[in-house]
Amino acid sequence: MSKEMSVIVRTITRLTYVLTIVFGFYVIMHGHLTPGGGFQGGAVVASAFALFLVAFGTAGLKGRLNAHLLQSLEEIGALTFLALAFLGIGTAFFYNLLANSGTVFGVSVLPGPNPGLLNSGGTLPLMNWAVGLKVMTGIASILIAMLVGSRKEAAE
Amino acid sequence: MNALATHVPILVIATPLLGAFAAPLIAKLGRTTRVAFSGLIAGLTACFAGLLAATLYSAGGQPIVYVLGGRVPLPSGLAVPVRIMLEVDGLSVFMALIAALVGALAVLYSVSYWKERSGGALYDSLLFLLIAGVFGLVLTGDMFNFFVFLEITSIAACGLIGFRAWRKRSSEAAFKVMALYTLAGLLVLLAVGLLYGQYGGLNMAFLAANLSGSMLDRIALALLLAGLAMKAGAVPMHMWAPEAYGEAPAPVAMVLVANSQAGLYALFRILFTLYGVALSVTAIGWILIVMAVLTILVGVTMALVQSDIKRLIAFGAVSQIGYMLLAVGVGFAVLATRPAFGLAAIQGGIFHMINDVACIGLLFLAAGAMVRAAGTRNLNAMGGLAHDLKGLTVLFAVGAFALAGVPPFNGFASKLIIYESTFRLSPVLAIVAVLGSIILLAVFLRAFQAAFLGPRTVGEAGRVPWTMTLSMAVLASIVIGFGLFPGFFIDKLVAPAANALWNGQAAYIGAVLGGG
Amino acid sequence: MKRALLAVAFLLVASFLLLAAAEMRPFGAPTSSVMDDYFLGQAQAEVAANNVVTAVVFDYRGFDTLGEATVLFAAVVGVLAVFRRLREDER
Amino acid sequence: MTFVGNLPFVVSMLLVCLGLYVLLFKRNLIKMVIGVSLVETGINLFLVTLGYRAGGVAPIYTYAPVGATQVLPTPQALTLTSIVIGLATTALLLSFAILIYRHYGTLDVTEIKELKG
Repeated sequence: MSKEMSVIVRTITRLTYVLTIVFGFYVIMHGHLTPGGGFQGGAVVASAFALFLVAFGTAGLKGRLNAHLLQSLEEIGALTFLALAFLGIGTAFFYNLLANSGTVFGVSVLPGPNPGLLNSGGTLPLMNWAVGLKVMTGIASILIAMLVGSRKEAAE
Repeated sequence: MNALATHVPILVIATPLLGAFAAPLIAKLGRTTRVAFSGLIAGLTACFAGLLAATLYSAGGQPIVYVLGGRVPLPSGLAVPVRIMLEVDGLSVFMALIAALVGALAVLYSVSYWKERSGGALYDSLLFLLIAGVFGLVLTGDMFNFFVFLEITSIAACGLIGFRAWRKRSSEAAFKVMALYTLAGLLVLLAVGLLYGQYGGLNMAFLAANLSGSMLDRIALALLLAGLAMKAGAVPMHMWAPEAYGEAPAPVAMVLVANSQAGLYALFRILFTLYGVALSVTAIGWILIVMAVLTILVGVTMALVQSDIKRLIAFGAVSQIGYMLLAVGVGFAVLATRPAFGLAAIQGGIFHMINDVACIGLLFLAAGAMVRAAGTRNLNAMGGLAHDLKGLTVLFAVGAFALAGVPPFNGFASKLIIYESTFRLSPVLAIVAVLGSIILLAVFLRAFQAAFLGPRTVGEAGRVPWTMTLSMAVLASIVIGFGLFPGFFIDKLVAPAANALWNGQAAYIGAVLGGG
Repeated sequence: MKRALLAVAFLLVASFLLLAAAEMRPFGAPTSSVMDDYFLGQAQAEVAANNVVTAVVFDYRGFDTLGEATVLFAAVVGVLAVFRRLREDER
Repeated sequence: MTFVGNLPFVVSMLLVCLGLYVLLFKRNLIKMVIGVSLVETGINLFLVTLGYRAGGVAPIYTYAPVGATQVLPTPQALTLTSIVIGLATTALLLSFAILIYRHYGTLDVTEIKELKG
């Protein structure tokens, strides 16, 4: 699938993949308020990337992205997640230090159904971002590696 | 210092994880930095594991509970633990020490072993993931968390088994092992789901306190038994083991032995701590014993006909899993009446774990050096290695004799306890165990003769680098030390672990739920 | 022979699983929900998150999520490792 | 012991059995991966059905109906975790299938030496 697909697929992809990415980021950002979270949003972004790869092939990346660059980003996501977990080590590993602290992401919420506040949840939104970055880059690098790997086989 | 001792259970797991996440980034700074970083992480992990053991033993062997993300095990007024916990008792710490030893030596050995190969950073990363997974398996006190770590070890192990992608057999073995490991993990997950559906909790201590022995509990036990026996490589679910040990790079094969033992550990934990005497222990004990006898016999007979040195050792490793299962199965079968030989059998089985990892590990590492020197894995094509590789010859001989249970090495020390205690339940079992050892001795004498004696075939080119020799020497000193002073080590290391199984259930539950 | 053996094992496992499903408590009526009611009641006060599932995933059972992220990381490293560029002498 | 009241459990177990059947009796590597995937899906379904409370809504307070029963959140968290784990295993299995195809030019198990057993 290294070749481009037909003009219909390419046009539709150009129209939709940016929207899909935006929606994925929305899901990550509102993970502590609405259905979804880092994993789901990251998977949505990765699916946009998969669509792009199907439509344009690896040639469409123009050498700007490769599996190893994406994997480095994934490591940064994983390290951030680990660091956030270490943040609460004063009490215990994974202790939610920022929740109800009044600082960043530290607003308390009222019990019961309510519209929700973006600035709540303590370390949860940060972890959502870390995991979101990890999942989107991780799946993307798997996709590229497998595409390149199966193409090499075809060339032999 | 005090704060460090409080948090040391999580640090043991988090340090290799940090190493795994950071290894490919660090590797961009050059090879020297990468090696130094790996050494640092491996050393730090071993130190933390040692500190954990010191903390536990100085507290008199009472289980340590570490609550992730909270201060106390139970929120006030609640009878169910809501957070994930690590629970460390004598047996967990014993397994953690094995994992720390194996992990540190595998990293040390890999420095030279993997020097001429591609993908060093990815290899380091996967190795650390495997080690972190084994630590997680043995330290966690939560059923679902256990499943997660089971999958970490499976995926990291299969990545390493398939690492030599240019070999046809590597990718085949990796596919097969991955499919079977995944199936094992899914059986465990299904059992966890069944238990959660009944009791609304996932904590092992909570489940142990509440299990009623209903039909569903028994189905869950059957699923767990099947899944974990598959993970440990016991017959009839052993078909992945020779492929995995044979195709994995030598140091990884050694870590995989510890990984299989972690599966065995989980089996014991679930039988003794989770279910305990709520079951008909005699029936389950005899199922274990039958599986163990089959494992011993199949392992040694298959080892007889191998001509590939690594597969030969792999079948030896399978048979040793049988010895541990046999001893602990005997201990479980008599759990209701608790005669003294039951505890002795469990001690023998647990002592055999560390002895097995030492001598099988030594043999795998030696085989790695032999294959590297001779350029072939076929025993018929090898020969005369003793002319140029005198140190390696001695090391291989030590490992082989220890594995076959020849005095004064450590294999004899633990197998003697196993023979004596299983004899008390049924003489047939002891006879099978002795027979297995004798066949194993024959197997390794033949292998030794084929590989080391005879006319010279390799020159100075096959010299073993010092890091490889050093890691083998450490294992050999353990083999000899544990063989010469078994009483000391049984007293210090094995007895707390065996007691945790034999009569530790109440303490394990009490540490989380209070009361006791 | 081998297939017959497999078929017997398969039928055994399948009947076991269906028996388990039939033995379960009725659908829609959990027998014990103390832990989950605690999550539903306390997530907003303790974690300040409206999405209780996210609160469970990242706070109460955060360690599982770290493990899960690790599994994904391991898979990525494994896939990159098997498709890596090999050296000349390794082909 | 009833099959009718427990229909969701029975259906998810049936899915697991189907997956096992594919895994044990099909001779194509890709089909075996599909079998593993099916077993995973069945177990995920089973986990999620465990958490259902009759008449419950999603355990999310944002714009939730006041006073409604909510379903149990833990099984959903467990399912999320096991879905990601399933994705990781499937990716790795498929990579090995690609490698085997590259070596042998076939995906048929009976033609591949090691996997015959």
